[in-house]
Amino acid sequence: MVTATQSGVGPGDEESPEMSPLRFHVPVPTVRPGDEPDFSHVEIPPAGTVERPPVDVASEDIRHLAHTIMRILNRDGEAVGPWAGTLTDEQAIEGLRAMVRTRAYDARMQMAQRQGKTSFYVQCTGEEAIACAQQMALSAGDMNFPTYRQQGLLLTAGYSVLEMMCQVYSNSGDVLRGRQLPVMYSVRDAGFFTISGNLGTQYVQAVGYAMASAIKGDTAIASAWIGDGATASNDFHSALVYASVYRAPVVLNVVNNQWAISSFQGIASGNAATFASRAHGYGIPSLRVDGNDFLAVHAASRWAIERARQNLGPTLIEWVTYRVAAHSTSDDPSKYRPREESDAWPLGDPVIRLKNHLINRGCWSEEQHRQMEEDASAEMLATAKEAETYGTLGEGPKPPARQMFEGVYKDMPPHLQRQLEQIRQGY
Amino acid sequence: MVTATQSGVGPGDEESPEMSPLRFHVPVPTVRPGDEPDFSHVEIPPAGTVERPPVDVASEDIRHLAHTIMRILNRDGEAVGPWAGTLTDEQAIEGLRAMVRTRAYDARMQMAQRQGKTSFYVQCTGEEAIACAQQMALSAGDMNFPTYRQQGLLLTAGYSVLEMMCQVYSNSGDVLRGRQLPVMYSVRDAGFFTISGNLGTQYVQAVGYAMASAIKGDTAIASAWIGDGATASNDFHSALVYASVYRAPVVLNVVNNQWAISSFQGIASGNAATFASRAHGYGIPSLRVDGNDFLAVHAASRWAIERARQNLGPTLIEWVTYRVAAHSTSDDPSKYRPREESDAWPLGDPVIRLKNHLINRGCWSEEQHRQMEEDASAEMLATAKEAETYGTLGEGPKPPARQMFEGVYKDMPPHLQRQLEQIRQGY
Amino acid sequence: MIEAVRDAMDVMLLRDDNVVVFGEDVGYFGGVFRCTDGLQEKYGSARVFDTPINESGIVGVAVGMGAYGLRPVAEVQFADYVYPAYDQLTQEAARLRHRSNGQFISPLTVRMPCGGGIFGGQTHSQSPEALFTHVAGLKTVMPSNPYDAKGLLIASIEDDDPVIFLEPKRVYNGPFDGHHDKPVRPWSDHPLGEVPEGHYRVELGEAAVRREGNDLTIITYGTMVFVALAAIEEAGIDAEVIDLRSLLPLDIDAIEASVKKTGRCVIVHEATLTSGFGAELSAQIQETCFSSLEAPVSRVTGWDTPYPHAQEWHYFPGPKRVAAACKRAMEY
Amino acid sequence: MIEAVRDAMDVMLLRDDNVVVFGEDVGYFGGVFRCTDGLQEKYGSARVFDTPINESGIVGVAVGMGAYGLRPVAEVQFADYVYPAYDQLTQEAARLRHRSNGQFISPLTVRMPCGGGIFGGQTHSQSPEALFTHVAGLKTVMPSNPYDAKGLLIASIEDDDPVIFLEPKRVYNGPFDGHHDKPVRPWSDHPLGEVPEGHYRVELGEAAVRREGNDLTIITYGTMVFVALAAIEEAGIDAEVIDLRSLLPLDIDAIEASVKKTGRCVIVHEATLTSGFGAELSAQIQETCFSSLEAPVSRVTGWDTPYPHAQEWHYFPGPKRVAAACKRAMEY
Ligand SMILES: Cc1ncc(C[n+]2csc(CCOP(=O)(O)OP(=O)(O)O)c2C)c(N)n1
Ligand SMILES: Cc1ncc(C[n+]2csc(CCOP(=O)(O)OP(=O)(O)O)c2C)c(N)n1
Ligand SMILES: [Mg+2]
Ligand SMILES: [Mg+2]
Repeated sequence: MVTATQSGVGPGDEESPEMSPLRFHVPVPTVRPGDEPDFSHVEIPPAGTVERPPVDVASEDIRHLAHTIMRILNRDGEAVGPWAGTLTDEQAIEGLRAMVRTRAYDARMQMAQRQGKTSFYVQCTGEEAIACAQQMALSAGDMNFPTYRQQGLLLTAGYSVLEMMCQVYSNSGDVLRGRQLPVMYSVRDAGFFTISGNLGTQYVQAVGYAMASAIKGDTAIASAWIGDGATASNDFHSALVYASVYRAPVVLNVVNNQWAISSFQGIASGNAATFASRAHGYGIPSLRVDGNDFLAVHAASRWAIERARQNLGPTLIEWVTYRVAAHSTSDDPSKYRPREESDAWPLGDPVIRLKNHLINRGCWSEEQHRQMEEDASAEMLATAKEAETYGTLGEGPKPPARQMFEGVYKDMPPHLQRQLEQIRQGY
Repeated sequence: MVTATQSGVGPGDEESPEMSPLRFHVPVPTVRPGDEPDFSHVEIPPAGTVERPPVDVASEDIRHLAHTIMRILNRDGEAVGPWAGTLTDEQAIEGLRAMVRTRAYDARMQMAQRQGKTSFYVQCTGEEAIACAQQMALSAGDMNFPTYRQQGLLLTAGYSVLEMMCQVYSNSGDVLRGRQLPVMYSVRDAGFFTISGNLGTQYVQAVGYAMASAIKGDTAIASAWIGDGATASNDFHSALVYASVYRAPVVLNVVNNQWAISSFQGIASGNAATFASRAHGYGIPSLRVDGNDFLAVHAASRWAIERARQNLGPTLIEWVTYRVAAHSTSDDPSKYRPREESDAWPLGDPVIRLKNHLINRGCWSEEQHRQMEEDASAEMLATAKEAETYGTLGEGPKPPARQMFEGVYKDMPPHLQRQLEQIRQGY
Repeated sequence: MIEAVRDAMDVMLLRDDNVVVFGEDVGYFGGVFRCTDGLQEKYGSARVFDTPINESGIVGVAVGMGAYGLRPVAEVQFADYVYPAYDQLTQEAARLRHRSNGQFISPLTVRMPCGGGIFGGQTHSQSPEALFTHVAGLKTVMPSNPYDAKGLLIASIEDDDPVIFLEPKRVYNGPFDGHHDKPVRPWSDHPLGEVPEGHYRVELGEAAVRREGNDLTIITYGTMVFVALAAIEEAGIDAEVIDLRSLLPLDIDAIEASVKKTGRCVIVHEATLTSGFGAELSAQIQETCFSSLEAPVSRVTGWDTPYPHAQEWHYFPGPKRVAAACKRAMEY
Repeated sequence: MIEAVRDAMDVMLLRDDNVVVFGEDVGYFGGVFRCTDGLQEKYGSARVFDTPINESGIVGVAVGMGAYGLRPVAEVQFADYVYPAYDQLTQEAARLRHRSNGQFISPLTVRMPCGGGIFGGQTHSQSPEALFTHVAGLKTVMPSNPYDAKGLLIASIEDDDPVIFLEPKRVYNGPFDGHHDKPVRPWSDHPLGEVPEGHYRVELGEAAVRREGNDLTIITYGTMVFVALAAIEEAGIDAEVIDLRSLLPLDIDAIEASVKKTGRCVIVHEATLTSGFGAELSAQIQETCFSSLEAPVSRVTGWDTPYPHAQEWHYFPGPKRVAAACKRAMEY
């Protein structure tokens, strides 16, 4: 064999004085089950203190906005500061209703899963403001690319609760023909893209959708959704790269609800920077916003949407919120975080905060609110009953076996026709 | 089928006044073949003007360093500013020799490819300072995860040129047994990880290597290499996520040589931010450095390496440079950029700049330099002749067919034994 | 089987300082299927830790760690999420030894729950084994029971090459026989549920004959082993049932011996038909046993569709379908 | 064949405003193989453009564009670099229609040069077709000549489902017959090099009989078509040679008819053997033609190793190996 000759400088020239052993670092949350909840590390500026830049601001001029939290509703329920005023009281009441209905829907479907009527359910408790308020800021024709925790988009868009429930039940009325896991809705007409179980993948698809609209010279924009945990996924990066390079008209939402199943957000962020600041390295302007403040969500969404419509390109928004419920019906959060943690969450509950604001405005009352909640519960109960007439996963009529062969391709190719024939013959 | 009921707020509430058609944006370089070269968009601060922070500085306190260019060598060949002084004159002369040998090696192998002695070659012309100076700042035991354009690492580390050439020739002396494409070296003992043809993949592997060293409480660090174009790859993101979360002792090099085959760097960056600033969203400190300034490369590398060794975690460095040669022997750059562009590159040639510095210091002369270049050419010519005695891809002895079956697994499983038997029998 | 898998990691973490275990929710929480429960507490967070949600990164850092000298055992939360890591697995881990001529190796084990039967829909039910058996440099393993799971996992962790370790989640809690409407039988009721303490190996590349028989050979692995056994028992067929355990390396000798004896062969797997691993088995069997075959080698598999939710049990190749295929083979 | 591929895109860009073409170096430069040369100049950079080096993103944005209503034609620079996009292709593009019940579709065509024979080493030589044929929802196509390349590419672009379009780069410039030491014959010398102007389709799922014969059937596709033709000519074997053109959907009728006629079959492909597409072909052939087979169906393929550099022609299944397999089948 060839032997090595030595004619270079070689490594080892540097005898660093600092050759002490390295240490492995793994981020840990401040508290674990049994500990006192502690959110002292979440710095929360007073409402109304963050400036509202013009929509055509340069990314580099608002980098600091990724390191604060934009808030409108103060402790007294007043809407304060330069971002306030994007919604009338009537609109805010409609927003409140959307959140209340979303919560009632969740409660009903969670119960249905516990009763064995379906296999799986995911609640969005505590995060309702984000989807509901952003949907109000979008226009017909725009397309959301949601995760499993954005049911608020559909409820706000006025989509049929009955159809949502039939999807959750995987029954004979399911528009997705029983093919998809519960909560993986797809509603093109309501601007709601078909959800994938694979995290992150759709973030970049939203960018492609927005690019397509721009290529055609249309006006529709896209809104992309991802969780704090899934920002670690590769598709998050490819989305930001493509959005930045082609200045796609897209809103890049990061819902930071502090948890990704059992992993606190530090396992995604390294606790080293905010998710909002991820955008800067791509030259994408970003905001960090109180996700439990309905008015702030609406105002920030509107700002980002306006940027997209005016050909100013993408905006990333980190919504600071908290996942109050379990990850899903398959999860028990008391195994990894203090039970009382959600009560200690300093940004409060989005429904209560908006309710208090409206009461403070004099256009709403506890009585009206109770009524609204009762109406929502009644609506969900009645609709669930109706949905059950189409069957549930456990009982009653179901989508036929044939449905799994339909739609694999536009036209069923010969090999699937053969297999469909085989299943008919009991192969 | 179930029919939709309407009880939400619905999209379309927002009748944005700004519904003019969207436009699709594709970044374009300032010039194309036929145009005058123009680098007026590359802002170059004077040498010596960028501060040198302490190694334990917080990422957020040096964000501005990602938006400037750290330089030591000024126009007069003087080393100026707070970063200067990490190399003695003798060391700088050795560094010069490493660069000159690298260039001579490239010239010889480029010629060999043109003569049909191998299938493929990649030069690093103009970028020699980056690999050569960083290698001088590394220590024995550290591991580089290089791309195909870091041959300077091996030449500086004193690895056998003969073995490098045998690899390029895929001949009977090839330590990689003819399995790999030319220039895809692998030299564990010289701290040079086996190169993959797939861009980006090894960036995150470097992070894993560094994590392993930290897990074991050892002292070795890793150095990861990627090009401007390949920063768009998903592995770039996963590397930064993992490096940030586990504070891995790794240097994350981005060699921004302005081009990725025919695509200018704006197709990767969107022209919207620097590659250095990508690090900020992960809380990783970063520097942007004149990659054609040998002293600056060494000083910045040392700073980053010291951070890694002191358990301060990863550092990202964007090396601003220019790919003077074609992408590879399969490429003709005159198709997509002005022929004279490299002459116009404002950061000059790294060899000439270091030479002038040493002459200015009074420890080097044009004569000595000419001699060094002649020696290097002679060395490469002689070694190439020797390598050819082991064969070339075109002629002479070759690694046997059996070698493709070896090393697929540690022990050859039965199915490969059968196939090896078949090939012996002329199947 | 969950305990067996955990036990294998426990044994290896204790024996070998270079073993590290990581993945999403694997550390403090102990994994969504509890396969790593208690390991972080026992070995510390430098040996057992949570990762970001980035499977490509999980495997990417594992490749780097393996090159350094560690022996990473990575979990992908569901096999359905391995695809982002497909490049790192097939182009990097699988190639490292070959392209560096042994300077660097990839002694990784990548564990992942696979298969359906839990109403997981298209993204919690897949069986991607054939996508790995096509890749030179990878080994692919799928145990069907606790005893094998522990022994194969130990052998995989000790293996100096990258191993894809598929855990059929439907048999995590018992030997599921495809009768989804019947109560689940726990592993404690089954001899293969008995798992010896400490270190033992089940070698990669050795199939197990689960039942000897003369009329026909059923070749299968994972959950389908018990489905096949139930099918022939109910149909009264004297079939030989081979549990492959490892798909690559493949125990073609065991297959050949059995098929030459019985002359008939049915292959059963849960993955989709076209280009599934059954295709390779069928091809090899007719290459090696051509003159012994009295009937075509047939395949009972998942259909060539995404794994549906409501139609789960229509998709799943249950005992009825297996029995019908056996009868067709017998009557050919 | 490069011109034919370009011509197909040109025709479709002109006919359908929704067609967009993109990929790495595809825009201004016209592609590293020049397949898109001149198209950006002709149709503008909103229709034909360069992308960042991120294949996952290329396919990811294509999925979004397709859902919007465009008809994306994306290039992956080498098939060896498709793996980062494997998740987007197999879990997203392939599933969109099914899981949305037709609300959203993925009418993408993803073009990529594949195969070896150009000293590209392990990362510029792979043939990953079998990794796509296992995935429900994808179609997989590989032309062997300019006429088919144009007609199949037009049919693929017009197809409302995602198509993996593999271009065997070794036949870009002529019908390479495996004799690498002989001068290359250009396409202008070959009838299949004649490409009609304008729009025409070669339907997906229809194989072509390249040569009729009686002794044996060779089933193959891509570069290997010409290798197989050369092999039998030199060995004087009267084989029928079937060029599949599309692997999924598969023209099993054409295969069945031929194998039932000849009773013998050799499958030839360049991809590695184990779990290659040849396995599926072999399985289906013995399922459908069992009683007609007079010899085992055999496979001549690349070895189960990474594609080597120096040993390229040992790896490549050249005419000698094909002829030897045919003889073995004849003499069985
Ligand atoms: C690619 C992929 N990897 C892993 C999973 C499993 N998984 C489902 S949800 C989840 C956590 C997601 O957390 P986050 O993104 O923060 O969203 P959240 O649930 O908090 O809304 C994980 C790991 C998956 N669905 N897809
Ligand atoms: C995953 C992958 N995609 C595409 C390629 C083809 N390719 C090889 S080099 C190259 C350009 C790389 O540019 P850059 O990262 O800037 O590095 P440079 O060549 O400038 O050093 C491309 C696209 C590849 N090797 N791997
Ligand atoms: Mg979360
Ligand atoms: Mg470059």
